[in-house]
Amino acid sequence: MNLFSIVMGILLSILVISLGLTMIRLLIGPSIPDRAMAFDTIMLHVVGIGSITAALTDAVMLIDAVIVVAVLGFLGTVALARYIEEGGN
Amino acid sequence: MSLIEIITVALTAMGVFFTLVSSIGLLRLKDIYTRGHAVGKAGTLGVIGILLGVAFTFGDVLTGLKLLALIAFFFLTAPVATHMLERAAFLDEVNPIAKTQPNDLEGRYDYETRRLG
Amino acid sequence: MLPAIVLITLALAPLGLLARTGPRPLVGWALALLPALSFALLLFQLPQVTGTTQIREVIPWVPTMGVELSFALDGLSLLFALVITGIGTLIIGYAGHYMHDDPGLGRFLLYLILFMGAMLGLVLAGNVLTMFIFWELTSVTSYLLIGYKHDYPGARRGALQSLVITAGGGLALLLGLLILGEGARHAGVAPNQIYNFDAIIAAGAEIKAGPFYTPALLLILVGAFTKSAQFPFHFWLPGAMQAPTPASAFLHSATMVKAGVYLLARLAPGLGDTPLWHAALVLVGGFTFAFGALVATRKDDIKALLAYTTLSMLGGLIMLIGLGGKYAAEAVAVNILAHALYKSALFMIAGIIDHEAGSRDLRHLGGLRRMMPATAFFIALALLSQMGIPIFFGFVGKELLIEAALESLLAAPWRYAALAAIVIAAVGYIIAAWRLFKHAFLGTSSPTLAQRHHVADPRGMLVSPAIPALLSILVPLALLPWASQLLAPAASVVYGKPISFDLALWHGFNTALMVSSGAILLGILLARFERPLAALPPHLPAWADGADLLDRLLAGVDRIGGLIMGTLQTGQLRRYMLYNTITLLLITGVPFVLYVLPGLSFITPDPQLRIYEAFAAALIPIAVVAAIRAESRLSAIISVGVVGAMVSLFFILFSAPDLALTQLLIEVLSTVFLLLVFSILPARFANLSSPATRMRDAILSGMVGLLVAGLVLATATTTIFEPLAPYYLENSLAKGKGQNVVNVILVDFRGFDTMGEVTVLLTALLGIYGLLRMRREKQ
Amino acid sequence: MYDSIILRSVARLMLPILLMLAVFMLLRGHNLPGGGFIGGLVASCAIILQLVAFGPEAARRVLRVNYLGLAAFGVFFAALWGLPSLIGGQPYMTSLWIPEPIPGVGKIGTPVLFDLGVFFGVIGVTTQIALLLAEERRPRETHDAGTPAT
Repeated sequence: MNLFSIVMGILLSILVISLGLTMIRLLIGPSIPDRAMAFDTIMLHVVGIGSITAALTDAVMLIDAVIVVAVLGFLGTVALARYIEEGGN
Repeated sequence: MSLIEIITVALTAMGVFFTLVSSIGLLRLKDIYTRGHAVGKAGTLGVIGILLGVAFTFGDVLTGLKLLALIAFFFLTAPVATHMLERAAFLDEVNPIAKTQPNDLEGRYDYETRRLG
Repeated sequence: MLPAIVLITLALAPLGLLARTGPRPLVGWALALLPALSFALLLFQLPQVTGTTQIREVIPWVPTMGVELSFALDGLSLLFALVITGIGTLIIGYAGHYMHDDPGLGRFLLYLILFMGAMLGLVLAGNVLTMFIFWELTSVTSYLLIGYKHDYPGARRGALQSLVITAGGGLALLLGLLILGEGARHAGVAPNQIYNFDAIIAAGAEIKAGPFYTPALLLILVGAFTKSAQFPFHFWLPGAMQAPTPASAFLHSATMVKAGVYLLARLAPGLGDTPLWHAALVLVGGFTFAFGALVATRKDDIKALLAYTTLSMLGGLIMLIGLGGKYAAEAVAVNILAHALYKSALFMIAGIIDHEAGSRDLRHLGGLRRMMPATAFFIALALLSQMGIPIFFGFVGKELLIEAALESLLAAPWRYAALAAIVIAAVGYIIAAWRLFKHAFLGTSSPTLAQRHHVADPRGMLVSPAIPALLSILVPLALLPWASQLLAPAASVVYGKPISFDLALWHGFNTALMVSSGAILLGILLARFERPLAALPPHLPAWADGADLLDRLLAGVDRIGGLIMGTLQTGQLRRYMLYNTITLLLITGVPFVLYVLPGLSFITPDPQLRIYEAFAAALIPIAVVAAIRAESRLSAIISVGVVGAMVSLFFILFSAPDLALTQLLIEVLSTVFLLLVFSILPARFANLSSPATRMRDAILSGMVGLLVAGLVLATATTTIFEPLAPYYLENSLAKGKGQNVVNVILVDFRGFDTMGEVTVLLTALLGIYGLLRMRREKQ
Repeated sequence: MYDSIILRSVARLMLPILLMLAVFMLLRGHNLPGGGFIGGLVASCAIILQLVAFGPEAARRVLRVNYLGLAAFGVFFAALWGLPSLIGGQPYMTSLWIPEPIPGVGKIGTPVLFDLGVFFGVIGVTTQIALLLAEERRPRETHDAGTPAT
């Protein structure tokens, strides 16, 4: 377990903790747009965690997955935003 | 720890730091509009920091290019996503806590055709 | 040649439709050429079929499982085939005359020829499954024939009842035959031979010793007894008299109802000679033998009378097979032929009476001898043969019947019981025959009959019944040597060992003659005092009448069906979900808890497990709680979307990009679809269900969650099946030409599954398309 | 018509990129993560992004083809590529490969073409369902009374 992977591990844990915080916002978010924001942030976290795991396990394939995750995050958020505005809460 | 690893760790640390800050911001800030800033930061600085950091560890050019494309994608879409959310929040009558300035969009949003003035 | 006869008959059935055009009787007789040709063909086979030798022709169907269309001809099947084709020829000719004014004659002949093909297939089948296929086909065609006059409620009821009984029996038979096949396999028969008759009979001793014998035999007996209308299931045969007379004459006297007898006769050498076999056959057969005869004496409708004597004779045949022994085998062969001859003649003449005199009820007939002398002569021949009067063929049959009872190897009580049944039946036949002849032909004609102006011997129609009636007298007088040459192979098949015998009218004074003459005298005496007999209560008590019982049963089934339908199909999605979950819990949950849970070894935490992986796992419940507590649809959708994202996060953590991608794509797309749908529905949850229901649902979903978790854990830790992964991993590059195992599996190794999935997708789309298109039209 | 200039401009820019990404995913499916199924879904995401940004008509114009027909064609095309192995006497859908790989594209074989069929099928199905749902007339009851929004 060389120093690099330990540090990266720590960074990964911090990211997961911040993911936890976002989840709390998802839980309590008073209004729906709050939850939508939490959803968007969570997708960003998934991208972050994916990239760091790719670095740690040196799996180039994960990067492709991360690309699509980013796209989906955006699509999901935009669709949510649109239908929040249109459908009423 | 070789030079590349140090750079990677530094950049990734920066990215993670910003993501953490934005998550805390998302939690602590009072109303939705200020939280928009937090989400925006995570979208841009946070993720791009991590991606830049990770780009160096893979050595081959193709992955590097892919990651740069991804960074460009984030630069483009993250602000748009936040903007859309804020717009949805505003038009859905989520009232800001501090009503400081006058509301420029007063009466210019036609609910009929969903168009702005 | 054998399959040719069967399959060509089946194929040419539509020719029957020709009967719509042209002169009906002529077309009738032309069509009759088909069975006549088969009759001739089969007759030529007689020399090759001596003793128990067999001609076998096989069309392989599923060779590995020993399932093939195999046809075999031996003595017994030749006898039956000749009866079927011989009487078939007469019946089709007769039908041409009998129904010349009926528009549906074409359809009727189509069913009739179809039935004949099926019956031929049944008796010529060499293996059990081929026989079963034709067995069921005869039930279906019999249903069509009974229900021919479908606008009469009585006909519909009779047809339905016959189908329910015979098809139900057919199911039991199928099960029995399959168990028999297993028994044969257990007894060491080669796997692809286990369904062949000769292999089963050869391995008879081992099968009888094996565990499968009793269940198989009981089920086969149920199949045979329902088909041959034995006591508990007898009531469908009188009900089947709703069919037009040609059908009754052909199916419900000479051929179809004898299928059960044929099956038992064929299996006798292999599966016979066990206490169960003797008890069942002698008891049920004997009782039906006596019971049928007694009830026949009470009937006023000629066809009902004939129906009861038929099922009684079938009982007698089955009793004979039960008795076993050389004489019984002879008696079976002789009586099959004798009964076929005189009973078909009687049925056809009954048709003539109905056609000419306008009614089949003895009370409305009388004095027909003056108006229809020829018919009276032929019916007298047939009735005398049925009564077993000495010089007639029926007498030869009855002699052998009594000898079989006397010489059978069974214990004394069985023999005396059989003898008693024979005497009762003989007396019953005599009384019934006498009543039929006296009321129909002797005495003065009843008032209703008098008005009918033109009552005379029908020209062409009389030909068909005349032949078998004449044979009933000619065979015993002149053709005995030829007949015994025909019947000897049949009897030897039933007996198992080749036997040869020459029938003779006169066996000298022996006890058999004593018994039969005694029975005749008793019969004549009782026939004299017919009036006191008439005073007896006419029918069985109401509750015992099978037909009503069955009607009530069917009505009950409908009611229960409606009940279940009502509670299940309420139209609410929630209720369907509830039923699904409950079924899942019962069907997978209970066995899981009983068998799998105890053996489940909770895997020790895998050393490479990182703290952040564990912590990430802890986050998922938060999202789930968010989904549960959401009070608006959109928040619920978002939370569910997040749960999906977290799961795909795990796939990423364990570096499975393909899975992560697919999961996330599906997740986001379903979120978008939900958004599209929900933007139409009212935003707020209109009415949340009562706390009690929500608690119930919570508990149920909790249990399902635990179950699924347990299942996943079980699959992860199971050692029963070796994992598939190694095979795919190492062959992915070699055969699949690709490193990405997941996609290689998807597209190459399991391409067919993906094909299925894509088709499912397309069908789902068509479903949605249809539903939404319907909604749009409605608006 | 739902309009947000910002969303529209981004969507217009993203369409070509996403479609390219989808095809990219499809073609290299055999060796790296991707394949017909994932490619198809990514392409449908691109078209649904148009649907969200511009509404159903624009989404229909993306591929200028009737999506229901595309779905049916996809399934037919996939099934088609099971047949060549029958000619060779092997069971249905055994894979056949062109001996040497074509430069630039890589090895072509019946599974890859089968994957292409799946690709079209998935696009057709997903997009058509989204469009059907989007084109449903909405009974508006909150803001404006009854007029269809799109």
